[in-house]
Amino acid sequence: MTMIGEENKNEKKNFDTELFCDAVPKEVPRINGIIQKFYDWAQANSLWILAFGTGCGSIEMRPLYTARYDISRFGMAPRPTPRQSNLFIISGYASVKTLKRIVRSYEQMQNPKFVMGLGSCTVNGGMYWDSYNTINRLDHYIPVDTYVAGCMPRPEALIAGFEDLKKRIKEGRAEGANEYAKNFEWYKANQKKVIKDWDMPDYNW
Amino acid sequence: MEEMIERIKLKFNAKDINRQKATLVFFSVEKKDLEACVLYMKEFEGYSNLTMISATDWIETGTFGLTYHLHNYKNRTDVGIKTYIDRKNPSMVSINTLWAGARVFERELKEMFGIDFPGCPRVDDPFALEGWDNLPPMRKDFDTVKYSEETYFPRPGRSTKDNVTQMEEKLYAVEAEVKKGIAKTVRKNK
Amino acid sequence: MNIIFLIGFALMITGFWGMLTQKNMIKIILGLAIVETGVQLIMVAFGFIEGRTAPILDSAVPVKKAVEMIVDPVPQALVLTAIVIGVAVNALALTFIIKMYQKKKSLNITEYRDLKW
Amino acid sequence: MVNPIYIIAVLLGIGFILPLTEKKLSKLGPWVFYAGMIFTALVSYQWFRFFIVSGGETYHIFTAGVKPPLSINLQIGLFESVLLFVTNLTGLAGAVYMTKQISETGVRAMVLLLLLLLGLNGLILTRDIFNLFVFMEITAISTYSLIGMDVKSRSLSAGFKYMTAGGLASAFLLLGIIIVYSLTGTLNLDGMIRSAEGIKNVKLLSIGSMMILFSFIIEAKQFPANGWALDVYEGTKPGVAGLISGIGTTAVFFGFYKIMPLFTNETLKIVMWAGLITFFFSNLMGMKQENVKRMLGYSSVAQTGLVISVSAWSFMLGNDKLIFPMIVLPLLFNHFFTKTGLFWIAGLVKKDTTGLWGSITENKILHGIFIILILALSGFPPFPGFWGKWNLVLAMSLDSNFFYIWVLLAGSLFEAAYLLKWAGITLKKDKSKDILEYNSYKMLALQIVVLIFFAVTVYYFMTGNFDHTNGGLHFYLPFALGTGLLLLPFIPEKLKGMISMSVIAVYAFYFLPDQNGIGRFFNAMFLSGGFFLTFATLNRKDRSRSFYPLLMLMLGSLIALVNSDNILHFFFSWEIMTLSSYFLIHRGKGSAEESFRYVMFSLAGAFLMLLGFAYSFPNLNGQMSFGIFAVPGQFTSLSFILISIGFLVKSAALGLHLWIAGSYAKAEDDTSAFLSALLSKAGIFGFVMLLLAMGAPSAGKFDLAYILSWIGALTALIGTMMAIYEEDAKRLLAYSSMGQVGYIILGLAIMSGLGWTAALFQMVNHFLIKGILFLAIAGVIYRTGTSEMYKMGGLIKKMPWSFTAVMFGIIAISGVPPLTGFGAKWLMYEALIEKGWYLQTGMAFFASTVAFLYCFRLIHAIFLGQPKTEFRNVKEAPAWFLIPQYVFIMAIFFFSIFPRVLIDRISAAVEPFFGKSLTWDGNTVISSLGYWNATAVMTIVGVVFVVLAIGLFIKLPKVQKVKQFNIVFAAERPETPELTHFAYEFFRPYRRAMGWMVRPYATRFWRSVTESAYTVSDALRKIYTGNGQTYIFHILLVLVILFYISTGVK
Amino acid sequence: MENFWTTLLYAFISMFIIFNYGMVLGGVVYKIIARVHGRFGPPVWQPYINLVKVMGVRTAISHGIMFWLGPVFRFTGGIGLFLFMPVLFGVPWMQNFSFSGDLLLVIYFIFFGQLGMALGAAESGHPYSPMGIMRGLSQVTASEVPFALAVIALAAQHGTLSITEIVAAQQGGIANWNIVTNPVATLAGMMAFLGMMMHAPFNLHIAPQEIPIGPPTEYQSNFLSYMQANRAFFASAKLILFMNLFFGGATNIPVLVGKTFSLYMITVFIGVVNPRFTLENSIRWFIRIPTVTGIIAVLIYTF
Repeated sequence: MTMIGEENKNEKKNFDTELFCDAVPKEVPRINGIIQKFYDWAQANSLWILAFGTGCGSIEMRPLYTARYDISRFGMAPRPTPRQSNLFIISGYASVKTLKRIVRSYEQMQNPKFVMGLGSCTVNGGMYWDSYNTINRLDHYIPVDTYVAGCMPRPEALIAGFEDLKKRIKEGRAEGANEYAKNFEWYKANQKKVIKDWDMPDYNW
Repeated sequence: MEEMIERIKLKFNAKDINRQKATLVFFSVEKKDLEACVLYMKEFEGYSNLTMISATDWIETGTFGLTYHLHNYKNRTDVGIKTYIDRKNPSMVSINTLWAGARVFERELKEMFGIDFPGCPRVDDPFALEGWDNLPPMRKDFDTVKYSEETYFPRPGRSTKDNVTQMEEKLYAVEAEVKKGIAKTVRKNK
Repeated sequence: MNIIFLIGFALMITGFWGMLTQKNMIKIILGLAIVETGVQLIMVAFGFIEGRTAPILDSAVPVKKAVEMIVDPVPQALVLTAIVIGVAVNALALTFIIKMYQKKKSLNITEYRDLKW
Repeated sequence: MVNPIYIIAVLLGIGFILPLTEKKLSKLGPWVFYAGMIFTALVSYQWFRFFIVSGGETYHIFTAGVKPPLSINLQIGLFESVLLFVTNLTGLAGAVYMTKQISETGVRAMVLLLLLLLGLNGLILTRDIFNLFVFMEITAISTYSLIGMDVKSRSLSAGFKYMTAGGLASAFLLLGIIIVYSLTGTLNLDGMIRSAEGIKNVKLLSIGSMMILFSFIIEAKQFPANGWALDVYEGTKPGVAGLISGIGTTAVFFGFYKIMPLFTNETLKIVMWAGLITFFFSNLMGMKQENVKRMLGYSSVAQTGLVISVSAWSFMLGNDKLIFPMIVLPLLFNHFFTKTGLFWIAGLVKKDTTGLWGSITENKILHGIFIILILALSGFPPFPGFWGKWNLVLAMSLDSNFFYIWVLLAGSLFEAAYLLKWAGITLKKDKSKDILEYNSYKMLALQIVVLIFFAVTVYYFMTGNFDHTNGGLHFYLPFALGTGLLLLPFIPEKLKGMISMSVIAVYAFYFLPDQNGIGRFFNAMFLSGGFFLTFATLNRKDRSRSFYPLLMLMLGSLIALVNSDNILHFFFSWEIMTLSSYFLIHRGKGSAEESFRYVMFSLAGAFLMLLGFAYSFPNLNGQMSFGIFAVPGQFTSLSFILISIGFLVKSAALGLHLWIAGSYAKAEDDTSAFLSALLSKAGIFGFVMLLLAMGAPSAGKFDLAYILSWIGALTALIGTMMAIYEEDAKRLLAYSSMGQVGYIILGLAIMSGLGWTAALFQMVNHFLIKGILFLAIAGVIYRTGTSEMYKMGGLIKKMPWSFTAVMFGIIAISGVPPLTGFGAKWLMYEALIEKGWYLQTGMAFFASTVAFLYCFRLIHAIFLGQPKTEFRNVKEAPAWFLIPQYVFIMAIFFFSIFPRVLIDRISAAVEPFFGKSLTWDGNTVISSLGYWNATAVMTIVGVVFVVLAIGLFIKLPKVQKVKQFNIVFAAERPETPELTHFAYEFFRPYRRAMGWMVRPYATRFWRSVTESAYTVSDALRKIYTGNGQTYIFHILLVLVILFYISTGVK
Repeated sequence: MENFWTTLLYAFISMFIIFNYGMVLGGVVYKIIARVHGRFGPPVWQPYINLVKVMGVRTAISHGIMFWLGPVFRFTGGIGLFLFMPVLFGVPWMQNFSFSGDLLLVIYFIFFGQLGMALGAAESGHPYSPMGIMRGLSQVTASEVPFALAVIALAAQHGTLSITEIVAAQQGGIANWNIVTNPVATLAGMMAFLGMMMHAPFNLHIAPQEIPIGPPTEYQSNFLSYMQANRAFFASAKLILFMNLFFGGATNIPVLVGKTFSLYMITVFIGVVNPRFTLENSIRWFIRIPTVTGIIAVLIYTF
């Protein structure tokens, strides 16, 4: 005999379509030509980092803003809202609980958006490879443009990673957002496999 | 301290007295005596602070060992009160009425070991894991490697580079040999 | 004549004293009656003229000389009326007291204080 | 003509026959009784008609065929006939009222009633002092018996107390009579009065008259020798109490009145002040009273005191022939009918406590009568009491007796306080059911009395001292409309609303073009506002018959106020306006306390205004035109201050603003718009008239206009400050209204052409904006059912039209260009800087920036932010609300683009008084300091805005529309809209920083004032201990005091 | 208004100039702040890159029509504020549309953009937006008081509210500037200026650590580009206003640049070395020292 509360729990939708937009993302094709190049150049030279320290690596990001490393030289700056940032640095191990937030924040960023995996944990789980709640490969959940390996990588390595990312952006290869939209179902399946209490729409606008 | 141990022995039939330090002692009591013992320690012996509740999975004996760590602010001493509960149907009396802070520990134990604490508010809510639907992960019969490999898309070609091994094999090979030899000699002499 | 005035005033004062000090309602009404008596006495005294007779037209007072012989008749008429009215009022008051006594079995005026403020 | 002596004869005769023939004619008895009653009424009517219609001479009746002093004579003149008629008719009504009692007790009650009537008739008619005494005693004895007739402990003890008092009174009356007789040698009143002048033994005479005075003071229940009277009123059956209070008091008063010429001026002075003191203290003590009958008793005693006081004063002036019909009679009639009626209503209601009278509304007619009587008793127009008090105040001011007016008005205020509180309770439905003891005889009697009262009211209204020099129709029409609607209860409500609107339209069409000057602005505003806001009321679903009549009365009184030619018109309209708005506010849910506060503040203000009028009234030798203010008098500045306070109350100036938030918030939603948009302008109009007539006098070193400017600036600032902390949308708007009106006052206080232009511009602006905002909020509340802002949120999606209206409203109110609000601000600052009032400018500026805070909060908390789940299905506000809003918005836009249309007209109206202050260069208005081209501003802003909007529109064709929870919530998802919508205590940090400005100093002050008034009231009434002996002591104490005063005066 | 098209053309020219000036000014300020911190800092043209980047964003989301119109209001407010002000004294092509109104118009028009932006941001439903707006508006109310008092003092001093005339009165050397002729008012005005520029210590409304960036939390893409472009106009317009009011205005562009730049540097330097005020602190500060200064300034002309 099932209890009434449980019945309702089963029937309950995990999100309310009145409260959440349930549209799926679309690919926005690149406009070929000089304008796109110009925009790419601007994107590369104005990387705004989403200020979201997901793991232990975020402590390595602080020196970036200091006088010693000063990433503002490259037009980079921390930005407190994903709406306005275009670079998401996953700084270290991502537990399942954090992954949910990572996905949400990632989806809230606007289309040309870049992800940098920081540290070994994002590559293959690092020292947490056999943990029961830490993901191993970040690129199965969101598209990653650059990995900076190490445990932890030094700021110099990060800057090198930025340079690499900028190169990719300028070459037009950093199309993570479109990739995500293209392989949306695959990503969602992977995400839903680990995130058990999925209480949000498929795409968090 | 010693008088206190004597009293405990008398009152609750405390066993396995393990005096780790001058200020730290462990002992175990029966499951049914635990609440009374903790209450006694709190009210009469001055152990007013619940530092934490820890659990150990004694899979061999089929029990969970619970340890209630209490601290006395007056004479700066700690006690660990152990008790053993059945692993098949793990359930323990909740002490959240004595310390509101116990709720957090009990919630965590419920999630990680599956030990139930009837009467503890929100004990069934997820603590650190969201939507966990497997065996409680801290139990010894939960195979975390297998789970991780099944769930988290392990990246092939992964190899472990332990720092100690690395140093012994590559950087300081000679010193490592010497160290091994010394160790061998010592073992022989023993 | 002044004596009469004085007696009248004395009666009035007595009456007031009675009304103010006695708790018994009957005594209060008696005090009122005494005041009235005093007033009536004073009224008669006002009408009195030295050496004249009562204003009754009989053999002793011929009609033609009546004006010179009798005292002022008006106050006496007034007093008569006043007495009648006073009696009526007192009688009514006493009936009230009887009825009140039947209700509360008390003649003490301080007992009848359910209407106030 | 039937000789009035037959009245006495017939009454006496029937009184004797009835008990004698009780057994034989038991069936016929009541018929004979009523026939006798009707006979007396008819006879007195005959005389009444004779004097009123034919204007006959005073007629003397000599008994025994000889003239006084040898016989008793009766006199019947105009006043006697009027009183006789009224008394007998009411006596008849009383008999009808007590039909049940009569049929139960049989012949005894009939006899007593007949005797009572006989005594009263005699008291009115006789001219012989001893006869007076006899009739008084007859009255008294029959009254005692009537009181004791229902044999209960309460009534018996009351009767007993009455008897002791009455006995003492009669004793002293006799004493007085005999002393006076001994000096004058006659008992005839006229003879006594004639010969009293030549008497040498003045001391004895004064003692004698003092004795008579004393006994009448007791009989007329003057303070403090009146404890027994209050007990009688409380303890007796209401039927009898009504008769005692009404006709009994009237007859005793008239007896007193007849003796008054006997007294010297010094004695009269005592009477006058004693009466006034009675009036004041009785009303003060009545405030704390909760027993209906006892409360009416206090009121009755107070009114009698006033009437006696005024009569004494009239004899002091030697002007009694004029004052009696002008002041004494209206006051007396007012008291007579209202008190009789109210006592009789109390007889129809089972409950004795005022708080339990809520469901008297079950009977609409009874309730209507009740309300009318309460209003009449409180001295509201158009009832006789108003005329009496009005004439009294003006006459007193001519006599320079201002202290009297102060005390009189204070007492009136107390009286209004407890009466209106009582009325307020009955206007609210409560749970107590079945409190009415319906009885058709009683209703009939009540209706008779009320009908006569209506006749009297109509008489006084028609003969009221209106000075219709120009445009009487202007003045009457609005009232006629409201009253007319009130008298047409059967018409459907929607139709009533439409009638109202069409009448407003017609009125505007015919009368508005004739008008000119500043009044035209106000009229145009009131009429257009009335029209469109009434349109919004057509949305109402609940059907209450009184709404439209009250609304029309309020609008009508506003229009009449503007059209008033003299202070009487002005005050009359003002009172009607206060009253109708009080009832309108009272209609809202849970508004009893707030509306009471409103009406008390308004009344106090009105009374101060009346005082101000009184101080200025003597300036032109008794003319009532506004010219009195232009003549410099002795009290010009005092008068200005007092009148100003009256207007400041209406404008909710700082310190007098307590009523505003509550009453605006608790009034019905569509009514609030009227209150804020229109009613708040009444005070402004008052200021306009006052400042035009009086200029700005200075009191000592202080320039009053300067002080007024500070009041205005502080009101603007503090009102705004208070608005930002309110959670309730309507309270917020109410305080906003207060702040905006503060600006207007500030503008008027500048007393320059520019300042007045600014003030009037701001006024029009505020009228339009508050119309929009209150209507929009009304629409929102109508749909959501709450006025707490934080409970709403995100309604922009559901109510885009309302949102747009509110948005334009707040842009306009905050003074942001390009809408009209900026025009008002611009004019205001130019005027202030031109005047050199820099600090006020700074304060006004501060207020205007603070206004942004509440503006934003209003629109954010309601329309923006997170929509609530419970309001997911709300619809757009009804079109009834939206159409007027958009009409106002169009007006705002028109005035924003072409402010010249408005400013030119305002300047033209202001120019005659202050000269030219603005020049025009095309669309640019140029003042002495700066310039402003509204058209250009609007064009530039519009073009830039449109270009940019198009730019954004083109650039973003593929924007994803998202929903309310698609927000960046620190990587979490919001749990509930309630917790995500940031609206509750929105400006808490601001409050921490600036909260010291809005601590409730004024509230505390007024609370302590009212509390101390109630405490004094409670302490004072404790002298009435209920012990008969204490009352005797009071009586003798009064005797001693009187004795000392009358001998000490010598 | 003699020749409408000429006026329009001149307005466009001056808008173009001031836009670029504002952008570069922003870049320079970033550079200077970085230098104070001992960093190298972004390039001077970084604001342009940011603008291009934001314009190049491919997707956008909108919370509703008011959310959409918010930046439009904001930008209109910035451009309008600039257009209603005479930029260079005595230079006909830099008078913009200053014939539309005087100083009061300019002061009040500052609020236009802020109010519209507040409405737009509030529609996003994000709790930080109204929080930031609440802080911003609250602080504005406080900082406007000394500013208003300073303006009143100037109006009293010069007997006019026309900016052009106020500037005209200050011509002829530094001795005629209001900072010399009316130092108290200038002091009050400049203290208010700190608050109006909304730099540290008066930037609580965007406080990234507590309420991410306040009102514009939800804005992105082209909405953001409008707001960035507006910043160039709005900041320069405010600087020009203060320059005109207190520092003698400018007759040519180098003077304009020099004066406004120095003015901006005041806020930048103060901001760079000061921590952030809480809202209560900042309001209390404005209500105390600057307001009292302003009252003194006004009282000088009252008596």
